Amino acid sequence: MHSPIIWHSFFFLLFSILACAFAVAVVVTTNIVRMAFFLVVSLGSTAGLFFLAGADMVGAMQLMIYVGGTLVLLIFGVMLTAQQPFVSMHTPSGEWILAAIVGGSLLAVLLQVAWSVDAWTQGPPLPEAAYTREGTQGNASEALAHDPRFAPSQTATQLGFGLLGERVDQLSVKDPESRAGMSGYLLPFEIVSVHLLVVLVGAAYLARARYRASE
Amino acid sequence: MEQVDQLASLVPLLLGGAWLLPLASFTLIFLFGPKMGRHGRLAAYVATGAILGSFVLSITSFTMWLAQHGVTGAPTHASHDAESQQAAAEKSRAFLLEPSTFDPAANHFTSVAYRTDDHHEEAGDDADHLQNDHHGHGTGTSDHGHAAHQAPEKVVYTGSWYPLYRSKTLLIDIGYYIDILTVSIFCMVTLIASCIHFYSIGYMHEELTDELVDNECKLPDGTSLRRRGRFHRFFQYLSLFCFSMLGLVIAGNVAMVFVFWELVGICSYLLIGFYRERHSASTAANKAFIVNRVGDFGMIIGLMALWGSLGTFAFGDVDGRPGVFTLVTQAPGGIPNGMVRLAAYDQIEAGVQPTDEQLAIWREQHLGYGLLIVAGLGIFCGCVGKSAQFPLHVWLPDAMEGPTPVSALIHAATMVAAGVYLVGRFYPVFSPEVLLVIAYIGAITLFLAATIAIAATDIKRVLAYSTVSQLGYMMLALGVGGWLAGLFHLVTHAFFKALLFLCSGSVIHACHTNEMPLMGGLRKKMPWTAYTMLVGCLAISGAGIPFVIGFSGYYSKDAIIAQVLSFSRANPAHAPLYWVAAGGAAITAFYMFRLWFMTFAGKPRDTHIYEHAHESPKVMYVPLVILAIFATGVAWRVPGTNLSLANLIEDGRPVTSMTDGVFWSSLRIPNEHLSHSDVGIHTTATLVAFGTALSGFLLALLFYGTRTLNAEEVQQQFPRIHRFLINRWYIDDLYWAIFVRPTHFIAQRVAAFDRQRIDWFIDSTARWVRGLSRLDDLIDRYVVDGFVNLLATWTYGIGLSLRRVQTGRLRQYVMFIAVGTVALFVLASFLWSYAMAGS
Amino acid sequence: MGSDAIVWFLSLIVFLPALGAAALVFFPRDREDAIKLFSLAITIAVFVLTILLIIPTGGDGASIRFAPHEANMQLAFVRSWIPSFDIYYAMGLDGISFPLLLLTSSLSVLAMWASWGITKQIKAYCMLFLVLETGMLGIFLALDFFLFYVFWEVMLLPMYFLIGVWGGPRREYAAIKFFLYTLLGGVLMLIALLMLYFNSDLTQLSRDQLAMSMVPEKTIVAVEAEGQKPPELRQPIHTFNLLALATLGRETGVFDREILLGRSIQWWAFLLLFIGFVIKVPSVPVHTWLPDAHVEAPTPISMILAGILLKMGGYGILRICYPICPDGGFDLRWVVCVVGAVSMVYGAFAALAQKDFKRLVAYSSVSHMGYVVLGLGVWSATQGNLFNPEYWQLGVNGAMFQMIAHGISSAGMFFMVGVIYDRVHHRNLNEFGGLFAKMPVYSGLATIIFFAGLGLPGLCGFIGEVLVVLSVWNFSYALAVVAASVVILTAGYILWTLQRVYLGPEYKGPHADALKPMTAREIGIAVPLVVFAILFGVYPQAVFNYMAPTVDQTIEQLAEWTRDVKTPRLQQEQSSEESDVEKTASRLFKNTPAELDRASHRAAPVVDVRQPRSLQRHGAAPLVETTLRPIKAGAASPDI
Amino acid sequence: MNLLTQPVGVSHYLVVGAVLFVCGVVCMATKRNALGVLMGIELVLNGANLNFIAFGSHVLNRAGARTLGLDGQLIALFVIVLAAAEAAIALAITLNYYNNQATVDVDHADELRG
Repeated sequence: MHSPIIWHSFFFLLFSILACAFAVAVVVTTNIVRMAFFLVVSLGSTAGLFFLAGADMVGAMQLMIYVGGTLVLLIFGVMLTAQQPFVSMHTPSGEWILAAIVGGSLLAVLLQVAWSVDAWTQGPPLPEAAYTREGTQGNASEALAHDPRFAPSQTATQLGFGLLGERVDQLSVKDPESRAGMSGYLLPFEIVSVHLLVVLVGAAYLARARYRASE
Repeated sequence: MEQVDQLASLVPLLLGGAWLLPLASFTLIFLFGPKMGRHGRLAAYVATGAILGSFVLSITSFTMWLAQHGVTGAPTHASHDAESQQAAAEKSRAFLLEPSTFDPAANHFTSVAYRTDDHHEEAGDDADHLQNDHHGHGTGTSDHGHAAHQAPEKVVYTGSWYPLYRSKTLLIDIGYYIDILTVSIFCMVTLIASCIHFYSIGYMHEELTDELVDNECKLPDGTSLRRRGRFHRFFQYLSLFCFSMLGLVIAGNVAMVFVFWELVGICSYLLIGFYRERHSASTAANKAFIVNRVGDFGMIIGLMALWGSLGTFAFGDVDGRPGVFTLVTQAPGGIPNGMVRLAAYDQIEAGVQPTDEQLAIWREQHLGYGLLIVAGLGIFCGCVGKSAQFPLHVWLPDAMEGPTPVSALIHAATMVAAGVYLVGRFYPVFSPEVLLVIAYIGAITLFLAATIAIAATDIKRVLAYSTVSQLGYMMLALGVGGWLAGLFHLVTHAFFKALLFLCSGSVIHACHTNEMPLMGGLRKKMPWTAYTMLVGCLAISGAGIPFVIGFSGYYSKDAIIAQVLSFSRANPAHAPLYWVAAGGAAITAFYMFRLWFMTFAGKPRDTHIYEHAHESPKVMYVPLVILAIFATGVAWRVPGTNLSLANLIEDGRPVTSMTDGVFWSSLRIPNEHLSHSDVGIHTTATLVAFGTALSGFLLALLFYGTRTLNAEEVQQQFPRIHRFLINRWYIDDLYWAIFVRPTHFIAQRVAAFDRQRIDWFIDSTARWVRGLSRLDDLIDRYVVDGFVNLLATWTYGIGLSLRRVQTGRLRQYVMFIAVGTVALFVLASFLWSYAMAGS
Repeated sequence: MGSDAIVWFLSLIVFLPALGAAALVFFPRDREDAIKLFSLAITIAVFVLTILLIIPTGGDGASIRFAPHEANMQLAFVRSWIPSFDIYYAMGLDGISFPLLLLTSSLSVLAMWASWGITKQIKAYCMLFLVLETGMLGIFLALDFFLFYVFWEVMLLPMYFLIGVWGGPRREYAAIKFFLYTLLGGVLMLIALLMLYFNSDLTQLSRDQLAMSMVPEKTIVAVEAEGQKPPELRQPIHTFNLLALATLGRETGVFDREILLGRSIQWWAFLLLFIGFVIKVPSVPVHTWLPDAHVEAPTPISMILAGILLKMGGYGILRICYPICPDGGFDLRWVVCVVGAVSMVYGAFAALAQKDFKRLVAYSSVSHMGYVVLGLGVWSATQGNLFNPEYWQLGVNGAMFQMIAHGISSAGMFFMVGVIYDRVHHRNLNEFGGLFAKMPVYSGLATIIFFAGLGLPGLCGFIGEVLVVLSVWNFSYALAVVAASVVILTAGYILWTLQRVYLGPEYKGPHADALKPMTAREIGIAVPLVVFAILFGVYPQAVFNYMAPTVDQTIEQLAEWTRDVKTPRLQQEQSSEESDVEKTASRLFKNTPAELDRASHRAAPVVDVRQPRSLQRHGAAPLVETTLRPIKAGAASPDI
Repeated sequence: MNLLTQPVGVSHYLVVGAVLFVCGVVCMATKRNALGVLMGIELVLNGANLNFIAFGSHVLNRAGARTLGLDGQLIALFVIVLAAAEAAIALAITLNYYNNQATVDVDHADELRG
């Protein structure tokens, strides 16, 4: 039985390696500017993983908010605080080792958990038609066209409605009881929006230049 | 009949008045004494007036009594006289009818209702109040009417004035029991007391000053004591005494007797200790009271035995409640049901029902007789104390520390005779065994005191021992069944002994000394005193012409010796009593004339004293003369009538039911009439009494009158006996050694026990507790607190170490979070696997 | 129950002194005269209030008056206080408490007046004194056991301070001794109180009994409701009501449960209460606080202590011990009597040996209060006496009278000692003498008071002593003789004291010039005491009219109880013992018929109850006798 | 096992999330620069987000399996937004801190040390 290369998996590997590698880079780098850069890459790769998981809207948000917003904010912070450029703050190597041990054990735990459920270890199989004898093609691509992995996902609308209090994705559920708890996220949305506002105001307040006030 | 009715309420009223007058006088002097004239002179008139008033009232009631009842005279020689029997029967009929003669409107009627009411239990309190609200009224009752076949009816008025304690059936009250004996004694006491009051006005005049020098009381610096006079106090105490003494005589029950018993005791105490600055006086006063209390201790036991078994103290029947006499004399064998019941306590407790048959069975076993004896002996114990009988006679000689009129009144005539009076009064309750004890006590006392009197030189002490000795005579007489003889002697003795004491007081007043060896020849200086005293001596010696006439003492002593003789014939084993009585008569005559000769006859032995001696003032010797007259003739029969002292007393004779001993079945108390009617006994006794007295007189004459014999030689020949007598048989020393010192020793031990043992225990407990608490404190501080502190320190340390964890370092926190998470995971997985394995 | 007027009146009597004490707070410290006068006025006011109770007022039935010749509780009321624990504010008077109430209020006046000589901390003194008076009055009025206990403790603390602050040189020692002794008693009482409370059950009583016991209507309703329930659901209703407890103790068996050493609740409660009260009396061997407390206490406090505080012991025994725990009282009657008799003798001996005037008087108190205990304890209403209660009534009446009399005479004696101590500042008996010459009025009054203590007829001491002594004979001959013998010792120590102090040629001690005659104030204090000593001695009915009906009723109930309850119970016990004996005997001799026969023959005298006990004792074969339980002391007859 | 030929499952995502998460944690634990710590936080949040997305994805789960569905994405959205907010406020704090202390070394910010 010949298994064709699943491109979805390929991209997953690509993005995940990128994300992980740069995340590690973020960790190991001492230069704050580089860290910021590596982080951008890592977060961008993560956005790619979001796309691969069918969460196009979230991926987009990831790119927009994180890469376009948060990181800019961070870089501003770097610039504002780094009076001497490229300040490095040395971390004692003992702490590194300690952190490594702790991080390693945490990782071990998490990985064990990640692989502890059989249902999670494999994604939905390809359609039967995709598995052909070696050399036989045609049918397979056709079959793959119907695979949800490759189908474009359109979640923006659903999310928008969800945030407005309507779960259009759940329309198929007939049972009213099951639907009862799915009445959308309008309230959290509102809360979050207000929260954001508050945060912004607060941030502005906190970060305002002190000497001005004193003058 | 109408007169009877009146008398029943009138006599108690009169005698009650006579009784209370001295109390009024006492109260007056107590409150206003110092303000009564200069130095309280008027107090004497108040007191004297009061006692005179009492005397008048007593005489009045006496006369009324005679007018009403006459003298039945169970005469000494004609007790079986048909005429008198008839008279007695008539009278008894009168008394049996008496209740119906009461005016229905009068309150007495209620009491009659009581008499019909058998046990008086249901009578209810309201009626009782009614009855008792009328003090001073009494009922004439016949004491033991059912025993009338034994003797003629006796006239008695009983009643209750007011209660001290009352419950449903028990009653302790102030009441009266008046028979002819009471009235006679009232007259005797008030008469003598009046004389002595007058006498005292003279005798005590030294006290009428602001500064009196008491030569017998030396201060530590050698000077004599100077003090204010206390004239009014003396009369105040005398009045109180008269009140108490009369109360004792009129008393209607033993409890009341006891009350006044104590009161005369305290008067005696106050008067003996009148010269309170003198240590000897106050000690003698204490001694008198405490020794009397020893007797009272026995008396209380007797009272308890009576009270616990009979539930009454009353002599006669009051308001229908049977008195002690009725209960005893009417009970078969003399043992009242109450006593039987109490003696059978154990068996009743065990469930035996005290039915009449059962009581009879018990009575057969003499159950309760012991109680009767205890009651009798107990009461007699009190009399022993008060009448200075043998074991308790020691106080009376010391009591001579008091002023002489006091000695005369209290310690010769009245109070000390109260014991004899009580024995006489309580006669029906004494069982033969008790009477025998009384007789022996009397005999011992008589002999002992007489011997001591021989050797004594203090004029008052001789008289004191003489008194003790004579009281012994009376007790002996009562003990051998001579009820009449004893009480007869009581009255005659009261007169001549009061006379003798007053005479000695007159001498002391003149000589300022008590010592007879310093006197002599005084009859020339003070003839009134000397010859009145001679009368007294003759009377006490029982002088008289046999079978014809004699001084009062002749009759009474005769009666006593006759009865003792009769007794010793009936009980040959007890013949020593007779010898003692006869011998005592000789000794009496000897020491009395020794006294008279030493004092009044011969040559003056101390010229200084003789020079200063003088006859007493009139106010003193007039009473002597009055008393001398009575001492001479009080026992004489009023010519042409039945009226004589003996007959009067005979009228008051109580009914006795017991003549034979139970425990000593050979013991027999002879009937007193026997000694009078039996010519053999009577004549023998008269001759013996006369002979012994004469021999005593002759001996005294030889020793001290003519000085033919030398008394000093005799003393030197028998020094031991002399010392023995001078030291009063060493009885005081003995008592000191076996009673007083051990008591003090025990007291010291007890007090020491308190301090050294109980308090020691308490204190050492306290110390222990303190020690423990100190230990506890240490434990607390070092163990408990240590532990707590350790915990706290640990906690603090842990906190500190944890504080170090709280480094404030952000990165470490992150590390902790991570480590914690991992640890949670590991833990959870462990638990999970366990849970899985378990399921 | 009880009208509001009564509530207010009695509460006013009790709490007026406390209010006065509170008011004293506002007095400036240096206005000493004002403080004293105010305190005196308060005590007088209380006295007047109590006197109002005996003054007959018109025919108005609603008037507040204590009637003589009346046995039951009068002027009683019950008000709710702490309902959750069945504690009531209940007060009332009967013949037992009323004379003591009068004694308290009158002695308080005299003692307050006697306090003029106090110079230290007047304000505090007066306040404590008044609080003390509240405690004392409350004790005599309380009808609720808990209330009683509260007053008992209220009284304790002021006394502690009054001795401990205003006392003599060894005051701290004396005060702490007093305090600890009394507290011990209080604790024992508390134990007994709780024991009785938790075992009491009002549902056992009938409606009439409840009403008689002054149980409030509400509680009666509750009790009846409880009675409606099925038996297994019934809950006991506890009570602190003294009258109800007494009814329970007498009429029901709620206190008969055995708890310890085979003894019943009653027995233990009686023992604990008796110890508690007898400490207060005080009797040998728990008396040693008294001499120290008296010697150290200031004169007025000695008066209060001897005159009133000691009476609470006797009052408690009569009011609480006997009515509530008759069974214990019956079983322990010998203990009570022996304690009383021993105290009489012991106190008299100890007094004889004293050199300190005040100590002597203190020991005389021990001796005199011994009469009280003895009189209360002579339970002669037994079958052997045909259940005749009269001799016991006599004893109890005598004991109660003795309490009054002793209250007068001992207070007087202490005052007399105080008068002389104020002048010469010593109390050594051997250093007095000749006071009659220097202070005639004082000496005369003192002599009368001491004669009252001596038990002289015509003075108050006589009646009580004689009644008590007379009552003992039917209980026990031996104790009677012991009791009677005390008269000798009493005469000894009192007369000897009089001789050493008042008689003699001259004063031998220091400060001779200070011997001034009595002041008018002192005479004013002494004369009422003397007058009452004489009045009660001459006319004891003045007291008995109020007292005797209640006492008689109480004792009659106990005598009935003896007849109806106790004697059958004793007989039952005895018969069960007998069957035990038979069993034992047959077990011992079961070998041969001959031996069996002999055994029953030997045992026969023991078994036959109709034989006199003395016969039983001698007739029983030794072997059998050793197997027998010795004849119970309670059932044994007094030996002649 | 060839990763390329196997369909990607939730676990794969979880592994990536874990790695990110741990990196973030380690980053937080080791960086003394406050901004570095912030970046660690971002990483941690991203790791978490990845998990939400994975659990909510219909792509990674087999048909019929219960998933978070759209909820996962919504929560991820919120996380992103809140992360942004957090970043803003954290930066503000950092700036403030910097203004006061003239450094952004978190090890110097130990005034709350116990």
